[in-house]
Amino acid sequence: MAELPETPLLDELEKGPWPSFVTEIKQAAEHHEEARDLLGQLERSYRERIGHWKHGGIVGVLGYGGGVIGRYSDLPDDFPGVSHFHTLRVNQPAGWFYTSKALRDICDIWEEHGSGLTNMHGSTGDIVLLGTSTPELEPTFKKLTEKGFDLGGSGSDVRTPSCCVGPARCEWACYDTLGLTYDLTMSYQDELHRPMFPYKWKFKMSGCPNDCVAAIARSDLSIIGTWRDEIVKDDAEVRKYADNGLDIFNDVVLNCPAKCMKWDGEKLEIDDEYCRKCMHCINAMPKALAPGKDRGATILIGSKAPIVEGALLSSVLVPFWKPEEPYEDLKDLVEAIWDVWSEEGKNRERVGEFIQRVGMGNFLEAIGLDPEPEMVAFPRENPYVFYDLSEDEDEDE
Amino acid sequence: MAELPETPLLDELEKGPWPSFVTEIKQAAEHHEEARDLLGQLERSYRERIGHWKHGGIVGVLGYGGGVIGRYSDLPDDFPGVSHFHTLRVNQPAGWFYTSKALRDICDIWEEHGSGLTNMHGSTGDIVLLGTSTPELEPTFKKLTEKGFDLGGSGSDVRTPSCCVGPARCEWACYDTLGLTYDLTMSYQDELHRPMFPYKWKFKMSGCPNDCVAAIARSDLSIIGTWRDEIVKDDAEVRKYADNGLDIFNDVVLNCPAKCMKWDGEKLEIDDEYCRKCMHCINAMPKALAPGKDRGATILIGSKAPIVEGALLSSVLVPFWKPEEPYEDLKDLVEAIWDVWSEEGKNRERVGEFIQRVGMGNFLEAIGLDPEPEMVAFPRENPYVFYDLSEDEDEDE
Amino acid sequence: MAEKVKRVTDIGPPHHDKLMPPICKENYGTWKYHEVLKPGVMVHVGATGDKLYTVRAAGARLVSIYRLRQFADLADKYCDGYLRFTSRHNIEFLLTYDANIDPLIADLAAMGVSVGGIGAAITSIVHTQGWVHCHSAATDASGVVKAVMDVVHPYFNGEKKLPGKLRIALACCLNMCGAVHCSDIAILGIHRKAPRTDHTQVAKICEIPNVVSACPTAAIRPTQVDGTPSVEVIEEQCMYCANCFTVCPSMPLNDPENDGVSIWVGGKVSNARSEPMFSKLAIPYIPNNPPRWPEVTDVILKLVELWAANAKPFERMGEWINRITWPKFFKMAGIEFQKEHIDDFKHAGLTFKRSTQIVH
Amino acid sequence: MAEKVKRVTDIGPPHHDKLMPPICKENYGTWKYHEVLKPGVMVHVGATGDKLYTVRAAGARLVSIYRLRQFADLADKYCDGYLRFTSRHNIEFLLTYDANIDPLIADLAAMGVSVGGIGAAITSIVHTQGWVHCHSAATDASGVVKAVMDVVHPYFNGEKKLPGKLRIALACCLNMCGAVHCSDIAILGIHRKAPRTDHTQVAKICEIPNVVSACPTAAIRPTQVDGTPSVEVIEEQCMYCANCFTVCPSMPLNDPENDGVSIWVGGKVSNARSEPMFSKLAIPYIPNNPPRWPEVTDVILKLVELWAANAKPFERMGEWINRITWPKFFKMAGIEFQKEHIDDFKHAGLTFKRSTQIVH
Ligand code: SRM
Ligand code: SRM
Ligand code: SRM
Ligand code: SRM
Ligand code: SF4
Ligand code: SF4
Ligand code: SF4
Ligand code: SF4
Ligand code: SF4
Ligand code: SF4
Ligand code: SF4
Ligand code: SF4
Repeated sequence: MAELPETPLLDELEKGPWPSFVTEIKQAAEHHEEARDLLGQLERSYRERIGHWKHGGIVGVLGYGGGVIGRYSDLPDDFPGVSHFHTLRVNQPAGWFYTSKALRDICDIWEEHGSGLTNMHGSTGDIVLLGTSTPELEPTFKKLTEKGFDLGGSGSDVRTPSCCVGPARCEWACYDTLGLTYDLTMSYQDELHRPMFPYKWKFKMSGCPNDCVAAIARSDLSIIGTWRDEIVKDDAEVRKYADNGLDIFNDVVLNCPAKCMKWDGEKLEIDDEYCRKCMHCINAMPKALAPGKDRGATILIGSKAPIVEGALLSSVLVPFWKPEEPYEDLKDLVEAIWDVWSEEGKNRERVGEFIQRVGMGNFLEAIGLDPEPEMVAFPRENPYVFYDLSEDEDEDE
Repeated sequence: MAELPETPLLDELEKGPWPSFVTEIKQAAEHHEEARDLLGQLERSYRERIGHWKHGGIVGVLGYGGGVIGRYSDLPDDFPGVSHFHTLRVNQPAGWFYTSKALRDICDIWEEHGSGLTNMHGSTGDIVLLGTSTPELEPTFKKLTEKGFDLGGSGSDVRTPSCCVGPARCEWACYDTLGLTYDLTMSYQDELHRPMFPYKWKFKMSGCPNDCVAAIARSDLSIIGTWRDEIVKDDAEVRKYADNGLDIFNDVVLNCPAKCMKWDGEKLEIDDEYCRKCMHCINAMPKALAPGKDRGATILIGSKAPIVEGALLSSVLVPFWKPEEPYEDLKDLVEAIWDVWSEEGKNRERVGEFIQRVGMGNFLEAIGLDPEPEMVAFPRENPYVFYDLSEDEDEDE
Repeated sequence: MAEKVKRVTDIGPPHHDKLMPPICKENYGTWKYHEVLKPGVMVHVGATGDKLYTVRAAGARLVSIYRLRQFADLADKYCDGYLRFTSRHNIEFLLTYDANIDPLIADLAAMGVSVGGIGAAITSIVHTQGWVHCHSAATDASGVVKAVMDVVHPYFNGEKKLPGKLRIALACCLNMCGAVHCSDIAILGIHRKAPRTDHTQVAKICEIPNVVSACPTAAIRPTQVDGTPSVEVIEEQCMYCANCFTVCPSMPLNDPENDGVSIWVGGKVSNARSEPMFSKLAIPYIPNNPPRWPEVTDVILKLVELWAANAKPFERMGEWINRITWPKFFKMAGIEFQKEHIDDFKHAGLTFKRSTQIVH
Repeated sequence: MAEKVKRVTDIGPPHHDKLMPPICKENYGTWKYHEVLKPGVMVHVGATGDKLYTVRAAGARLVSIYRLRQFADLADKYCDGYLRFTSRHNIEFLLTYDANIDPLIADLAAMGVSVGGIGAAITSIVHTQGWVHCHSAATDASGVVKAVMDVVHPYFNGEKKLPGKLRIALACCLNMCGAVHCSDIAILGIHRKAPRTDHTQVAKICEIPNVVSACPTAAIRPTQVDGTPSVEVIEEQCMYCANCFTVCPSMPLNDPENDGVSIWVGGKVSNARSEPMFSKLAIPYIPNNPPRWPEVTDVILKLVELWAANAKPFERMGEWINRITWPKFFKMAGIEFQKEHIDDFKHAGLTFKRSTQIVH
């Protein structure tokens, strides 16, 4: 291999306590021309303060419409190692669990076929294999499937669903986030690999309202655990927290958004009838409090980044859902939504934008859900109501 | 006079403890044909569940473009007394103060020239003289001016400014609401009487953030008293409130939106640096607390009812203004706004809608005010920023 | 022109100084505090110890000059001739001698006028013209107001207690002259059928471009009917705001079968505790049922009682609902949640529930 | 077609059951509670008393396979071969034997990898590709992230304490792949010049109607240039979102002089206490200053310190600012408020201050 290029600017980023991506690239550059030329081109970007990638072309593996992001250098003569520098998105295991063996499998494949660089993980959640050339795509894919891995999504398809660690390691998981994630990923392999929608579709699963995968902010369907009975409370443990210095009144009671708690210095009272299941009191006292026993999830719809109509947070679609394998009710709902959105959605219109355009009431009618007050933060403030007189007449009969 | 018509439906509204407008109309009907036929037509409306007025025509007094609302019955043959039934809007005295003499002056004029019916007052604040015929308009106007009264606004003009009772009877008035109201009314007589704007313009003045004339909800320019130093506090009186049963912690401290108060059962502490001047603690303990001594007003702009673009609340334009006669700074501001809005506003576009259409930043530039963080509840959430590179270059120099 | 010169114009209203009791002038801007003495009666105390007693009497707002003269008489008898009206159309007698309070109240009672509305109470209803004077009205104003005030009267005169102030307002059409958009409880007259266009008249009386641009939902298009220019209303896009009618008399919407009122809750104006809030839709439609609108008075009384029983001290209707959440309010009030409750106008997306904070 | 049949496709990922440590399977869904033992180390306790220790190691996210193999070795050495990654790209070693904790941490330290990020701490920065892989980037991602994490490192490894969690995210362009729109502090790459249209290419490579409709502000119009169909950008209406570039490579915006980053604050995702919130604009523009973006790291450190010094326990950045109000925040942070801070997009009116509740 040729020597590493001079990178005085990037070298600055090897200093300091945080792990350095420059060190990582250099490590890979010892063995991979792609990584070496990436280093060179990146130094150039740092000097010129501009990226040196061309707008991606369409590349991929046979029969799949997504999963590979095509990328080409605009300085191919200077940096031939990155003249092609495509990325493969690979479905991560639910909860990002690995054995050392599985991890090594991936490393071995990528040592042979790519730059030796990865993102663990991409911000959708995939294993991102960073940079290879077109001829390497099929062989990489073949090796991946041999080891039990498959590609993720890109383009107007379902993206790899992702979830929080949930019941595997968290006492607050209100449903099986990993199980549902795996099930949806397997059920929608076709939709994942073969773009068929107006735009992308993301599923994210969090086990409780803490929402440790940021589902409410970045998934078209956000399934977030919750409960509907009383918080489980151990009074003795509450007192221990107080004894150990937790200021229960100021830091817990006053932070309750429902203002439904009382603390007299001895006993904590929670008026569960008004509790909003926000998690705060439980977060503050994990040994003393826990979500109730009647657990399930809230299903929310429509979050996304700003392009085109502005960023959205997901909003409530099903206030409380009891997840039960094989989740047929959820899949019926999802498919009803996909039908309507595929039929009526505009090109590059995410489902959240679609709902805003057609109106939530109309959308609910189209997918066959009844309006519920939990779907809105508050009822309309403007008097511009479309009255459906036919209904009134029905009632009169 | 003819007998009163049969009004079996309206008669029902003479029952019950609240003063009855039907009784009022009957009282007037004893002496006024207009009132008698109003009674008849109204009974008909009650029977048929529909109003019987035609879309108003343009009537008025000489040289004025507003102040009279033309109104004609659509049943003139049945109810000739209301075939014309125009209303005069009359500037109320600031704070709605009257001597018995002034009140009788108005009664006498309206006994001679109208239906004998009034609204004390209309919801903009005017004295509303309810119902007369076209030939009576000039004579009524003449008599009114003889007694020192003048017409209010209607159409695309300034409407009669109105204000809370303020310093005349309220300990919380942070500026002279009545003085400013009178001054603005007098300064803008021309704009009040001769429509010249894209649409109507309302001024409302409240002496403190309790906003007893609902200025923030229904005036294009809302001037609401406030202060910027410490709340004046009498600790002994605070303790008396506690002794007399006020739950200072729950009902005062916990209701403070700034969460800037402390109560240890003995002494109330207020961290004025964070106080939002909401008035709540003062309202709860008027003998113990009072607005600070550095008093003035916040100027807000743009509230209105829903037509066309949806209802608006006024929003902050000048966070803190020191009102000083003759209020030239305020008038300069108002006139700058009128210039821009008259020039660029669309027909029937209230100033609040206008600002939303052109953008607050552009509006501020046009009227020559600097942006201040108090003008927004929070800065923008979307990244769709129009960067003004010329400024940057200025800074670089 | 000669005529014009002689006429007195642009004189504005009389200066308030001439109409204000001397005690107000003397203590102008230096009042110290006030206390509520009993329902409808309060005292303001000045820096020098001066005391001004206010007796607030129920105002019907639509008053005859004969009634006004009675008030003037009472002012002369008890208040040196001074009185005022409030921003919500009540009458305030301004007394300096406290012994006059009870006789005044007795005289008012004899006239059928009660006192109240001060402090944590219901005061009179800000409202509009209705069938008494306006061409736009989808309901009457004064009649509904009278019927409602009759049922909530114990909350006006202090017979029954409340946690805080509660403001009711009524507007007889979407123009909302009663500014009902920020009231604890609002009653709003509504149409529910698209305008009936008189195609023979439109071009004659109205400016077609103005009519087209008046429509908030772009439901109006220029068209030709029998060779005459007119406008066409796309009925599915019309939400009956009547703004077209405001600019064009040939497009009336009034309709006895389908007009009625809607009920809105949770708005406020003051900046105390919480910021001002708009009212929100509670009940999309109640038919007009004159003379006493029993369905309306029932539901309002129920809402007042629900709030009174559940709110904390000082908590306004909207503050209470925000604390318990809207779904809980719908359940407690027994109101069915319908498609109409979901906003679908310009900023609708911002009303969607973007959180899992739900009271299950 | 024969080819296609032979290929294995649509198999999805390996099932997590095969990759999870036995203790996780045995206690699946029955964990009782957890405790933070020290910075970067926590224990989860199961119903039966089982204990699972987690050591969280700093993740650069852009990692080479050589580093991954080192992690695999450590997992073999201390964790029976089990490890996981977090939703914010850290590495979690899953131990059942507490005596292994300190040796593991020592080995990590020797590799230059610190542990931390658990509890009231700053954890790693969710971010994107930047100049490493994306054609759209207005700034680099990994470099800025490394520079920022270096300065806030004492808040990662527990040397310095914080009132609550603080999440930083970075996206290198308005596509916001880092989903920075709900972060306590967000760093967002921005362009500031309208696209440079290559008129000879547009019609060849792009679909003009798609290009026109891609623009959120309707700044793009179809046109003809030298007889070829192309598009015209009305520069005053362009806010540089690059959405046109996404659908049409002939409209690049990258520009070394004018690209840079903006800083946003006060967003959150969790439903704890307050509902999820969007981040808001704090600093409209900081030029790209590689390799270490000192202006960016300075301001972020300052914001973190300001919040740390003033927030109450548990109070996230946005919750703290909401309590003290935004104007106060601008004052305390010494940030000049400019026109850019005022929203002028679709729902702008709802961001105006519609109350007198002001901290003067
Ligand atoms: C690789 C990744 C960033 C990363 O470094 O982690 C990424 C990279 C790109 N994203 Fe993304 N997005 C990635 C996660 C996201 C996320 C976060 C998420 O999924 O949780 C978002 C925000 C959430 C959302 O979906 O709204 C996101 C919102 C976008 C958007 C804006 C979509 C919108 O509706 O607003 C675009 C633009 C587009 O689709 O044309 C985009 C487009 C792109 C493209 C394909 C560029 C383009 O214009 O076509 C980027 C390719 C970069 C490259 O060269 O590799 N990317 N993108 C992430 C995927 C890795 C993975 O599969 O795990
Ligand atoms: C008389 C009065 C109602 C009352 O009974 O008190 C009234 C009556 C009318 N208003 Fe009003 N408005 C009255 C106060 C208001 C208020 C309240 C206020 O001023 O505080 C508002 C809401 C605040 C605002 O200005 O937005 C109000 C908002 C409207 C609107 C909607 C304006 C908008 O921008 O949304 C219209 C429609 C229009 O202007 O075409 C309107 C139009 C009308 C018209 C002229 C009807 C029309 O379509 O042309 C009504 C004449 C009724 C009649 O026959 O007498 N009126 N109008 C009030 C004036 C009395 C007075 O001068 O004191
Ligand atoms: C007389 C009047 C002003 C005027 O110039 O006419 C007035 C007078 C007073 N108001 Fe008011 N307010 C008056 C309309 C209003 C309005 C406007 C409205 O209702 O349309 C508001 C805003 C209502 C809203 O928020 O929707 C208003 C919100 C307040 C508040 C804040 C209440 C709250 O907690 O939100 C206070 C403070 C309090 O009551 O503790 C207040 C307090 C007061 C005090 C105590 C001020 C004082 O120290 O003198 C006065 C008598 C108390 C009372 O009525 O309870 N006044 N007050 C108005 C009487 C109307 C009536 O006949 O009932
Ligand atoms: C490991 C991880 C889930 C995963 O599947 O990977 C995780 C794990 C835990 N989270 Fe989380 N959270 C994880 C990302 C998140 C995210 C997502 C994000 O940051 O993008 C959030 C939402 C952040 C936001 O609101 O912007 C998140 C918001 C929380 C909260 C709510 C904090 C708050 O007060 O707002 C808690 C409760 C707490 O900390 O008291 C929590 C609590 C926890 C607990 C204590 C749950 C438990 O009992 O096991 C876990 C360890 C504590 C810790 O890190 O402090 N976790 N947590 C993620 C670790 C990321 C990292 O490497 O640092
Ligand atoms: S979202 Fe809830 S269940 Fe999932 S890891 Fe976070 S705290 Fe645990
Ligand atoms: S979970 Fe949240 S809303 Fe429920 S009691 Fe605890 S702090 Fe209050
Ligand atoms: S607004 Fe303030 S100053 Fe005016 S009357 Fe009401 S409480 Fe007094
Ligand atoms: S005026 Fe309002 S914000 Fe200020 S201390 Fe009193 S209650 Fe708090
Ligand atoms: S609210 Fe409508 S109907 Fe009532 S007075 Fe105003 S314009 Fe007329
Ligand atoms: S009533 Fe309103 S929505 Fe209907 S056509 Fe007329 S202006 Fe348009
Ligand atoms: S945020 Fe923009 S520049 Fe960064 S990876 Fe995503 S699309 Fe590319
Ligand atoms: S950069 Fe955005 S705003 Fe500018 S022309 Fe392109 S799409 Fe429109």
